[in-house]
Amino acid sequence: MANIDEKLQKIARDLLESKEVSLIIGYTGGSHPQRMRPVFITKPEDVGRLSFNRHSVQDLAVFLKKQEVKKFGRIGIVVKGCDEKALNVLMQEYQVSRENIKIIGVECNGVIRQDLADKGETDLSENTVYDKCLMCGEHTPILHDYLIECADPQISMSGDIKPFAKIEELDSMSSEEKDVFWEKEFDKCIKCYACRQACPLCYCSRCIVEKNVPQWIDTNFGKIGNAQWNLIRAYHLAGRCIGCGECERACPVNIPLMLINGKMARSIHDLFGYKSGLDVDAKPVFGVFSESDFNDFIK
Amino acid sequence: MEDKKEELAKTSGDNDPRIIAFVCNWCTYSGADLAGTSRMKYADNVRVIKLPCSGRIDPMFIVEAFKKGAKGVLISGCHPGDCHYISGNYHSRRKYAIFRNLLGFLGVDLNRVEFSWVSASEGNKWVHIINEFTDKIKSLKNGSNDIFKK
Amino acid sequence: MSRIGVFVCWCGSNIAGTVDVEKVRDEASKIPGVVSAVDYKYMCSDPGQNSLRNVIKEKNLTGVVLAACSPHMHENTFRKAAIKEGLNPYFVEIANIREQVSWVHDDKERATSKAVDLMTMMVEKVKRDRSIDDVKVPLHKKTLVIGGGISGIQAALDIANGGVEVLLVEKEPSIGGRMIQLDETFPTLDCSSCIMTPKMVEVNQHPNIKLYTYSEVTDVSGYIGNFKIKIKKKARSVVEKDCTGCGNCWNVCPMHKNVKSEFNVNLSERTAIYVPFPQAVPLIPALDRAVCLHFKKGGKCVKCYEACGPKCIDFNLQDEIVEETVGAIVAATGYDLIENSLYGEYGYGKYKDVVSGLQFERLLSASGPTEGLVKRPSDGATPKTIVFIQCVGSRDPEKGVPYCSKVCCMYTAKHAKLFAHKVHGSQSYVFYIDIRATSKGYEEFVRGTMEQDGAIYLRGRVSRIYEDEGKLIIKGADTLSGNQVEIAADMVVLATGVIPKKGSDKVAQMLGISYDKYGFYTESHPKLRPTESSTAGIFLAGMAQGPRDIPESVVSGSAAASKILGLFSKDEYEVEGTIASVNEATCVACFYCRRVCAYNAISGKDIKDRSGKLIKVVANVNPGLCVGCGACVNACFSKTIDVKGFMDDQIYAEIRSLSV
Amino acid sequence: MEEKYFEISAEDLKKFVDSMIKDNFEIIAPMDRDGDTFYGKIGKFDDANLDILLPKMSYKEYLLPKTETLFEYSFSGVDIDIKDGIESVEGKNRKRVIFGGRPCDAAAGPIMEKVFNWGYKDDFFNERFKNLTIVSIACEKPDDYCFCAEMQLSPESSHGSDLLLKKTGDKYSAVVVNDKGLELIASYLNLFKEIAKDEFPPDKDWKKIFEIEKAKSFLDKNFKHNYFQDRFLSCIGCGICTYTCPTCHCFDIQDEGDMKKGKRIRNWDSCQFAIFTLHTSGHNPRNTQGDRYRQRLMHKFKIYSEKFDKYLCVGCGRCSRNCPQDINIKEVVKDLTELASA
Repeated sequence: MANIDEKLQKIARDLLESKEVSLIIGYTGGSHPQRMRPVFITKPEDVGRLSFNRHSVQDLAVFLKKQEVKKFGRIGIVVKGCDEKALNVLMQEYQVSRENIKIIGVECNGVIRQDLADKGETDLSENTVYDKCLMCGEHTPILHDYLIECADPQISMSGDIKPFAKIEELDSMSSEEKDVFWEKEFDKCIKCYACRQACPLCYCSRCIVEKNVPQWIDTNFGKIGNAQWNLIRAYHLAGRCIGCGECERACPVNIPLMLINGKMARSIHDLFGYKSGLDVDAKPVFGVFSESDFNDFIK
Repeated sequence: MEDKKEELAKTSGDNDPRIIAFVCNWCTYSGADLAGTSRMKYADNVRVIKLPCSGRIDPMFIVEAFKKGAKGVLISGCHPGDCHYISGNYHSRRKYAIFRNLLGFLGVDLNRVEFSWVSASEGNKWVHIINEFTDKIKSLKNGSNDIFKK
Repeated sequence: MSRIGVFVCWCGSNIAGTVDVEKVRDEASKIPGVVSAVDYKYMCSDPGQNSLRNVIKEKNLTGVVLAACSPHMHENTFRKAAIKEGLNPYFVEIANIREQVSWVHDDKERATSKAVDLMTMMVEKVKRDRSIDDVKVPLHKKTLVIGGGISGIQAALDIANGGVEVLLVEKEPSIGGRMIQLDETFPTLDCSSCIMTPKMVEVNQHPNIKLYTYSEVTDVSGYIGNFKIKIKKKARSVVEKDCTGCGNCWNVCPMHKNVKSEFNVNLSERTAIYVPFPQAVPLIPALDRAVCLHFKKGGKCVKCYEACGPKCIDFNLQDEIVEETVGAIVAATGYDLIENSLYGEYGYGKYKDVVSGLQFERLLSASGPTEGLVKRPSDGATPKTIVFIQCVGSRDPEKGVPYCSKVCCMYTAKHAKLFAHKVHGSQSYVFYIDIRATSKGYEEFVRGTMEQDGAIYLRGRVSRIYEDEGKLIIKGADTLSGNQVEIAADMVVLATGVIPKKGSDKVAQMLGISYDKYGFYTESHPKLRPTESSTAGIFLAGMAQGPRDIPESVVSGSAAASKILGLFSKDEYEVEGTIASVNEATCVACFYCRRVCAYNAISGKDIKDRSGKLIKVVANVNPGLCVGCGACVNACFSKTIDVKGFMDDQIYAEIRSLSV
Repeated sequence: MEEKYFEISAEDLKKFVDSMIKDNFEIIAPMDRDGDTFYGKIGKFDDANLDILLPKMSYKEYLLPKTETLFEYSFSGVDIDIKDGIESVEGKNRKRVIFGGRPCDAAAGPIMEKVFNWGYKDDFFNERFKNLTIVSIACEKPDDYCFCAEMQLSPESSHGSDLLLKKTGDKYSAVVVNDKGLELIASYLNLFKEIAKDEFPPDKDWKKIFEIEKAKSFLDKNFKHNYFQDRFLSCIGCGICTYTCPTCHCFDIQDEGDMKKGKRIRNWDSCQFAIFTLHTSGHNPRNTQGDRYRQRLMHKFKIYSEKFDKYLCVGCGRCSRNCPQDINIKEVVKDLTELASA
């Protein structure tokens, strides 16, 4: 572990000293030993704070949308494989330019769920990581300027745990049953929009919920308002969401947002053969079309 | 509470459901006009909102129509390849396909949403689609109480 | 506060027979913001329009709703009436209570309630209408024609004759394109160069045409009326103004054995400094630096320079970039042939005497490598039997293209006919799938080839060709008789299909016009706007758009020309004001709008502070290109872009006004 | 009223709650849901989870609902019909009890009451607050995020509760703070045994790690300090801190409806949203997340205390526990006190 931190710190020091970047976004120790938090390093002498471990749950790409962070110009950022996919989408969508970013990739074999970590969990196993980690296809970040190898062993899978099994369960339900399920979930929503703020790809400077001529989304916290918000969030991320799961982790009332995101990703892949975040040069799925696109639902 | 019950009773077994149709100006609206000039008859439950192109018809309109109380929503544009604006219907088709999956996943009865391509010459198809959709909406179990139904 | 007038039309009994127009009128008068609600027998009549105008004037209306027939019928009529009273025409909305209510429903009460709904929707919409001014774009009256083939030449001449300046850009050293390569033309058998050369000369001498040969368009920006273009004049190594076209240079060029002639489709050789053919226009050679000994061997060979009287050969000439501004563009980039080597079973490339249709044209041509005598490429002998194979590559989704190349049936019939005329006692066999001869005189022409010239047409495919004792053995099927046939022939001519010119996709991308999956440029509308590209101000001509023969290519060139002359007949181009607009404060420049715009109407715009420092980039709508379809609005996540006349708040108001 | 002291066995406490439910009280208590604990309406005593330190959210929504209808309107022609929302305040004619909340949550009530009665008396808030009885249970073991002691309270504080229970072994000692508390147990007195004041377990000595006044003294003078911009670069402006906070009370007023009818509502809002202070001109006086987090600190530890003589924070630590980027307010306030000494 110390080895990783040393490497991270060396890369960061070099980047800052050579003035290749003016800011490094990384992780440092948090409120308790099982929590990590983002850290912003601007001076070479502060790089000792940088660290990475199985509790580095945050997707730091989220900070690239902040005006305060953009002001730094050239930025170095520590990313896991899943987080890096967000960078790719941000580049596809002209929000980040490759030349302004130094990607310090960290190989990752999974991060421990924060709710468990808060209760003291330190073991990395199929029972303690996020579903996204069990399905991860990008343990090594796709794009990177530096790469730090993984300290953790690969998680062994017993086969008993099926990630996102709930999606199939919901798919097999009747619309009434699904409705009951989601009504209960959305009823919890307090419209804090933390799902939006935690998402690296929700970068609009004025979100559609803040547009009031017309009022696209009801402002109330009632059944329709909450459903509308959760629907449009998922819709606007369909074909873009890279599955980092930050929305669900942030949600203070535990709405299973990754079920919806996961379902959308599956639909996009089934219908259009597209997976977001894998190819920085790909055209986004809603920026193109094919004459032979799925038409069966149209009379 | 009593009021609510009465309201429910009024809406249950809806024999006069409202259907909102979002249509493109060039094909479907003209097709609907053709049905008129040909004096074809069809169900009067539909209220048409005209837009330039199906490319302009945002899937979120469906939600607004449901919110307003429409029992069914129809979106209709030019056939693939015929779009007056070259590719508006192609771009929208992708969005509709996904949005429809999303609605279904969240528990909306997909019988309430219909999509069609109706050309300017297909007055009869327009009539058929409206009649069939209206019948389908009327036959829906009123118990289906999805998230955009008051 | 809105001051809306609602006018309910009876349309005689057409509406009033099924809809209670008085009830519609009364309901209208109850809507907040409605200051006048009237009904009238025929709103579109002169008295009807006058009453509309009177109310606009008297009540100082801010908006008008007509509950009447379809907007496709009379929207313009009423908008014009509103303009006369000084009301912006976009403050007139139509509730369609005839085509979509009274004519399609029977129950009067229910039809009336629907009519009230539609009227109410339009009242809410008109309340949210904004004044829209149509956009006027100044026109730079100059035209760029890309491609110096027959369709480009035709367009250039028509436009130039109409008094408009034309820049004609041709990639090759000479104009003339494919047509000048052809021998005689179907169905009249007039000689191609006889009818083509005068046109080429006319182009060269026309005061309104500036000819750029050996040149390419490298950059196009801007929009209708105002395209900024860059033309690269490739270094010709010959000072054009001094060259007399005497030919001394190419006559002394030592490189006369190694370079295949493009013009003769590899059937002969050309020199390094060359004109593609004797009648080239301009008759100025170009030096092919890729093969010239001077450039390959460090400047040793200067034979052409020494032979040149006016000393106009300059090895140091550089590519030159010419910048121009034009108001319209014609894309006439032409075609290529499908690669014959895709058909190994026909032996093209393996057997010298298997040639393409275009090569056979050169073998027939008096200006060709055999001076018009039909000779086998292998040994120069005169062939007695030729097998023609149609649909090579065409109508073949597996290996070639699924479409019909349109010209092959006719040119094959022509080939067989000319062969019979030139080699007496010869025999042609034609393998075909269908004969498509649909224009004037075409069917008779094909009949003539069969009946007078004795060509034997066999319906079927050739499965294999091989060589045996100096003969080509063709094995095929005659599906009409059901027999396998085997023919020993001296030559085989493949009626190769056509594909878009190599690189035409790059041109399309530069122009921002769309093309189909084969690379043919797509028209704005296949029936009603067949000349226009998807981008305003850019027109299409010739084979670049799809397979067509010479008359059709000429027609399309003239059509493009007439469209441009029509466009330039005014000083400004007027576009409907119902176009998209961007809220620059909230745009984050994700450019999904640009991705879905079929009209190239969206570009990036830099927002700078007072000191000139870039603050951010936002999407920007080009009013000359935007047609107001609204695909961008659907693509915009934050609803930062909206389309005038169909704004989001208007749609929402329409929905929310309904009684459900 | 003078405080009264009682004792009740764990078994009788269950009876007490179940009887109240039977008697048509609405009981709001910590309940398990999706692996976490939230306040919610319980159907029986056993639904409640009294072992958890703190539910994830506070019970603020029972004082200030997430969405509240102020009035409804409908049009008939140009006539407008208006219905006052106060008529339908839920709980108005119903007895609602928050049971098993913690002293920090209870202390939030009187803090909020001040702002909703500062000049304008907010009937909606008052109506709810009046009908709410608060039965809290003292904490035995606060966690590292807690800092109620620093906020002039304690894990055993009865401030804001009508009835406070302290667990001692398998029974509870209870202090009835006021008439409302007494009224609540009046019908169930048979379950309670009155005890003398000195039989009631005394408060422990809770250690503080900083002096809040010191933080205020820093805030008083350092509005433009770089600390705010640097420290809160990691804030993503999600607003979870304000939404889970028992004392944050900002709301936004919106009209919702169509051409026929509609309503004016007020919704929870958050100073952490960029749009919160965004002007129509495009200017935003709190332009950075640093500005916005500073505002939260200023409001909690300086502005509010100057106006109402109370800090707008009860030290529950929810904002730290729930922060997706692990911004820990206890550390932050400690930083402020250290900066003040520096």
